[in-house]
Amino acid sequence: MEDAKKLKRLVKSVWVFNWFNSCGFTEILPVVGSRWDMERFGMIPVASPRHADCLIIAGYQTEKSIRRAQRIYRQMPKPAVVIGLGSCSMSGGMYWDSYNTIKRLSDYIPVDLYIPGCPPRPEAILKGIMSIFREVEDHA
Amino acid sequence: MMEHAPALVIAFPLFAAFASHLIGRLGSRIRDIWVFASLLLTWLFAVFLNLEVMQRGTYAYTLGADISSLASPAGFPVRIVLVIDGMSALIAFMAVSVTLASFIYSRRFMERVSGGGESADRYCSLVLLFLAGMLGMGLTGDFFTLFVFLEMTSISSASLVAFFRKGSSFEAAFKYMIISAINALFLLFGIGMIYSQYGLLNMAAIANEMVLNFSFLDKVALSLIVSAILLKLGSVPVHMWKVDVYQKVPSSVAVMCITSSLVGIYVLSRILFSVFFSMSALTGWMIVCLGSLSIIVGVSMALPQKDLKRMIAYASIAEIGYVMLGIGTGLAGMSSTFGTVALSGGVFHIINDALDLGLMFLIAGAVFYATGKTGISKLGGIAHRSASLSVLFIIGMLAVSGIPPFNGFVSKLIMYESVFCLNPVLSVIGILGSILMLSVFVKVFASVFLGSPYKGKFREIPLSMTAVMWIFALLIILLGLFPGLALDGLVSPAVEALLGHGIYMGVII
Amino acid sequence: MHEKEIAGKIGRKTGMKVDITRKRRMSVRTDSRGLREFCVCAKELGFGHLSAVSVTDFIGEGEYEILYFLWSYQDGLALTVKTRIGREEPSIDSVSDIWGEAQIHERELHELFGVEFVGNADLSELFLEGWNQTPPFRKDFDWREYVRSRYYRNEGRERGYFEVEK
Amino acid sequence: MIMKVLLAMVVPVAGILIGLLYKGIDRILAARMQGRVGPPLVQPLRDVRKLLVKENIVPDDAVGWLFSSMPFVALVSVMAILLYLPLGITPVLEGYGDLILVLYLLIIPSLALVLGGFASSSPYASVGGQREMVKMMSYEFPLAIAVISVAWLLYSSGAENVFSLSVISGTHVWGLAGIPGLAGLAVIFLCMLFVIPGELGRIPFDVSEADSEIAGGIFAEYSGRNLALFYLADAVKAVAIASLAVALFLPYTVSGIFGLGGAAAPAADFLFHLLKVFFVLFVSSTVVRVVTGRLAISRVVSVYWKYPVILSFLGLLLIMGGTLI
Amino acid sequence: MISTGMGSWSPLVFLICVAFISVVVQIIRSLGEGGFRKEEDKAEAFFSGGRLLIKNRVMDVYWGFFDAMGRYYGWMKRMHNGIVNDYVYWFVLLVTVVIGVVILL
Repeated sequence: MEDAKKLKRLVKSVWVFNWFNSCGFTEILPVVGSRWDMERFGMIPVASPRHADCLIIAGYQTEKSIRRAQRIYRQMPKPAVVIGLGSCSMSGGMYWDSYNTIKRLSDYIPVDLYIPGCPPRPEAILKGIMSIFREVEDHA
Repeated sequence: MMEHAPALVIAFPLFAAFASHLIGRLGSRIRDIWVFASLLLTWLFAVFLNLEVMQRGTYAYTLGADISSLASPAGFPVRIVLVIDGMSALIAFMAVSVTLASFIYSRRFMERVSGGGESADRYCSLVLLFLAGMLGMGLTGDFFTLFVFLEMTSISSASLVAFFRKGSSFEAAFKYMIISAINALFLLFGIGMIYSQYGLLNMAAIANEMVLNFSFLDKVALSLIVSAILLKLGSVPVHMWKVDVYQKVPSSVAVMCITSSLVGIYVLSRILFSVFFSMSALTGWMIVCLGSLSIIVGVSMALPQKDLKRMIAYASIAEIGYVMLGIGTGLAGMSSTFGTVALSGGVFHIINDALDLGLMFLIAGAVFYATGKTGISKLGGIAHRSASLSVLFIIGMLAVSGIPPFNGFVSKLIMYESVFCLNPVLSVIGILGSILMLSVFVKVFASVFLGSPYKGKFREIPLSMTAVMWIFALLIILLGLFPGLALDGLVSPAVEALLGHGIYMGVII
Repeated sequence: MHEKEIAGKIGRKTGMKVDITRKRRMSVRTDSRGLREFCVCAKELGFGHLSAVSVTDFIGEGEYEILYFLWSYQDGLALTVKTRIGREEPSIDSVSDIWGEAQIHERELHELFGVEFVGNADLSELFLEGWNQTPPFRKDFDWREYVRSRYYRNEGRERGYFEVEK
Repeated sequence: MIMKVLLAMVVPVAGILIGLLYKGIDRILAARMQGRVGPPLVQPLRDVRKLLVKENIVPDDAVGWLFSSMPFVALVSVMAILLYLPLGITPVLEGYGDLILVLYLLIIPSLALVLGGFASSSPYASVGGQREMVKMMSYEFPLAIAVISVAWLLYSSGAENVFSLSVISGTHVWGLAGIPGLAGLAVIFLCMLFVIPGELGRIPFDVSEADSEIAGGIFAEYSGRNLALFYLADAVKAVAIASLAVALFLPYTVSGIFGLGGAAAPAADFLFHLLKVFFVLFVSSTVVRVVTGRLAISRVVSVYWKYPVILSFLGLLLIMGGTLI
Repeated sequence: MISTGMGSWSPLVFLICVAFISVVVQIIRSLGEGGFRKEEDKAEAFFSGGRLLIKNRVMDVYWGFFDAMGRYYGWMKRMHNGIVNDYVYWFVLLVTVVIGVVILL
């Protein structure tokens, strides 16, 4: 079953694994909460990368934590999607000149989608995820 | 030759036991063949006994009388009389087959563990003595030979407990000796009281006398004998010695110890059903209460154990509790329909229990053979090294805890639905007991077999041991799928034999 | 008034001059060799809690100043113990056996300042996995240069983004 | 006979679909209670289809054959239970199995879960497996008392063949033993409802798949196809345990009232049975799931062995008393 | 097929149904993706990104149960202390109970 057809099924029920160790966590909570409710799109937060389809890397990553994040990404069953949340994953954000944080997430993990913002509002997160849905629909 | 089968079944293992020491001088191969041949012959005798009983029903065999069926030449029986009926033939058959299987299993097991030669001779003769004692207890018709054979089993199994000549196994054997001494003492007290009153030793004759005058002294004698046998069985208040003994005894002998407890249950039911049947309602309730206590204590104490064999020993106490539940209800509801159903459940559970826990002990022995350890915390990940052991363990685990397709479920189903009529709480205890039993063995399976691969030296398990284990497993599956065979063939004649105390007395008088 | 009484008590016991910086704050200056012995006496006098251990890098005088912030529950007083050690091979006796919580503080200072705490159970790396440069919190560590070479130069990013005139 | 064979083929598969339907309704209602919109009704089906597409990872240290066979065993045994249960109509395998068999068959899926978890060599899974085993030990006690006391009520009121499920679902249990019997039965029905979330591993008792504490618990290492089978097994198990509770305590049929005959009667009964199962599941697992938080494992044991056991023994005594008068 | 007056149980019918259902489940199972593409440490046990230093061993099993049943197990440990003369005291207790029950009732 080639990838596009798989992604079409994947999009209907995306199980999210959050790898957040900074501001990202405070932004993911309202998305799971009642007001923005990501479960209407079939997305539920899961606890183990084995169940996950979408890995959300939220916030800055230090040298130590990016190695764990890489292992987590490798342990996820493919086809999987990686979302870099916030400007810290895009360009290091306010830690742009820190000796310990990495500056761009895609140097370490293949990232499918960046959501700008420091931290990004829940609407931005939902809009970003919707764009994945639309992109998959257009391809199929 | 064949009509002397009952006597030969007991005499032959005795002779083989002493002969095997002599033949051992010639060479261990020859001694193995000799012991195997004698066991096979006894097995054939036992099978013949069963066929004979199926054909002729209950019959007696007096030792030393010119016409074997002449039970009582001068009014009351002087000689030793062996009474063979459905139940005793079944027990004899079971004892011999388990001993045969455990002997085949123990050939390679003993070589690695105790290094052949002189000690192997001792092992063989002790095992044969143990078998002769069990058969004697199973077939006798009078109290005193019962006492003699009980002594024989105690002494031979005590020396088997001390077989490994290590400090702790001496301590366990010493405890066992004290327990069997007390057991023999109280049993002899009871028999002496009865003998002083009736001047008789033959069970059926005593039962016949007792129907008329049942005095206070008989009640005391009954309670002494019953508590002595309960001690031999290891029901709840007096079960602790069994755990220490089963931990130290070599695994192949542990299977025989389970069978000796089941022979003890046979003796208990023989006495309560055929001799003191007038007190059956009272003793039935007592056995039921002790049985349910055994289930609760046995299973709940098996959970926190750290040693594999101790855990299976506690599980065997719980299984004895199940059998006592079945037989006690059979006693309490002797006249009603649910009584007979419960009794058939209990007797069928004797067979299942011997198979399931026997398989468990054999697997524990195989694990000890392969890794040299029985502590649960030191073992782990053996499933990676031998898949057949883990499949065997799964079958044994599901069978012991009574999960549907296997034989444990059939006997437990029969028991729950009949014990239920006596008192619903007993079925509740039974169901709870089986779920706790399942979690005991899941704990063993998880910590010994699963987890990351076992690092230590893992010696390959020889074919003879795996073959015996697989025979046990196939029997378990067979009994599970076709319970009708065992129920009609073996269990119902045994149940009729136990309930029909009239026939039992008629044979002798 | 309350502080003077305690300061006097410490002075008598340890012979160190204790000056009271402000209400309920006291500080003592000892040399690195007498530190452990002073800490033991301080603990006996009720300073059972060590809130933090920190290091200040006086690059001009070529010395590290190590500060131990103690707190006494009985008297509700804070005491700061200051010592000075050389900057080149900084090493001092560990106080982790007096106050258990000192172990993790000392481990962090070892990683960030390179101070060798003799007697600490575990000084392995804490936040910076695989760090082979000079300890980052030292003043002579040029972190801008490190960041430029580590993250920005080799990918040929647009020059102006990181240039900051000195 | 042909009808029976046909039903034997249809019922297990229907069980899966009904189970997924209930899971969907359950998630929507739980969301609406939290003021959320909640997923579409077919979301569980979508989840299963997605899981089937994903890779099926088997960890290195795991015992491969056990790890992959346990989901299979779990789903097969749960679907087998449906054949023995009276889903409105008489059970498909009417004379071939009884109440004790169903009680023991309910153990196999949790046992398969535990063995699968232990076989997967992950520390989270072995902690989850132990917790699941302890939870099983604790909820089995009140469940056994409830089941046995209903059978005792039938036995003492003179019914024949008491343990067979068609007899149990045939008799109207509530009025049999007078007022004390009614009170006792109500208490026992309460305990049964209290056992259902434990059996299904719903929120107050999801100690073995606790997401926040042990990262997915038993399912930590399962992915793709194996996880889909466990997902289906959990869905069908909800239907099985709920229809057991309905068979024991709510055996009323609708076809009598509407006077339907012929083919319509079993269909109406089946639909009414689904309604009752939905009611039981809603009361016992959805509401409880939204309202309470997770219990610590030692609390689970004391919660199940203190209150429900005393209550159900009290219920049993009341029933015994009721039948004597 | 055995029936115990109260209920009945037939293992063969059970096996036939289980066999049939396992065919159905195998069909469902075959719809799914069987294997996975091996990668560097994809099949390593998931330990929140870290490497499992001590290999997974099942220890201190059923802690919850023993913690909840603490009093019962304390009493049980005292009872099973392994001293022979305590076994004999238990036996004497058993004899008195049995004699009491048999004679009084």
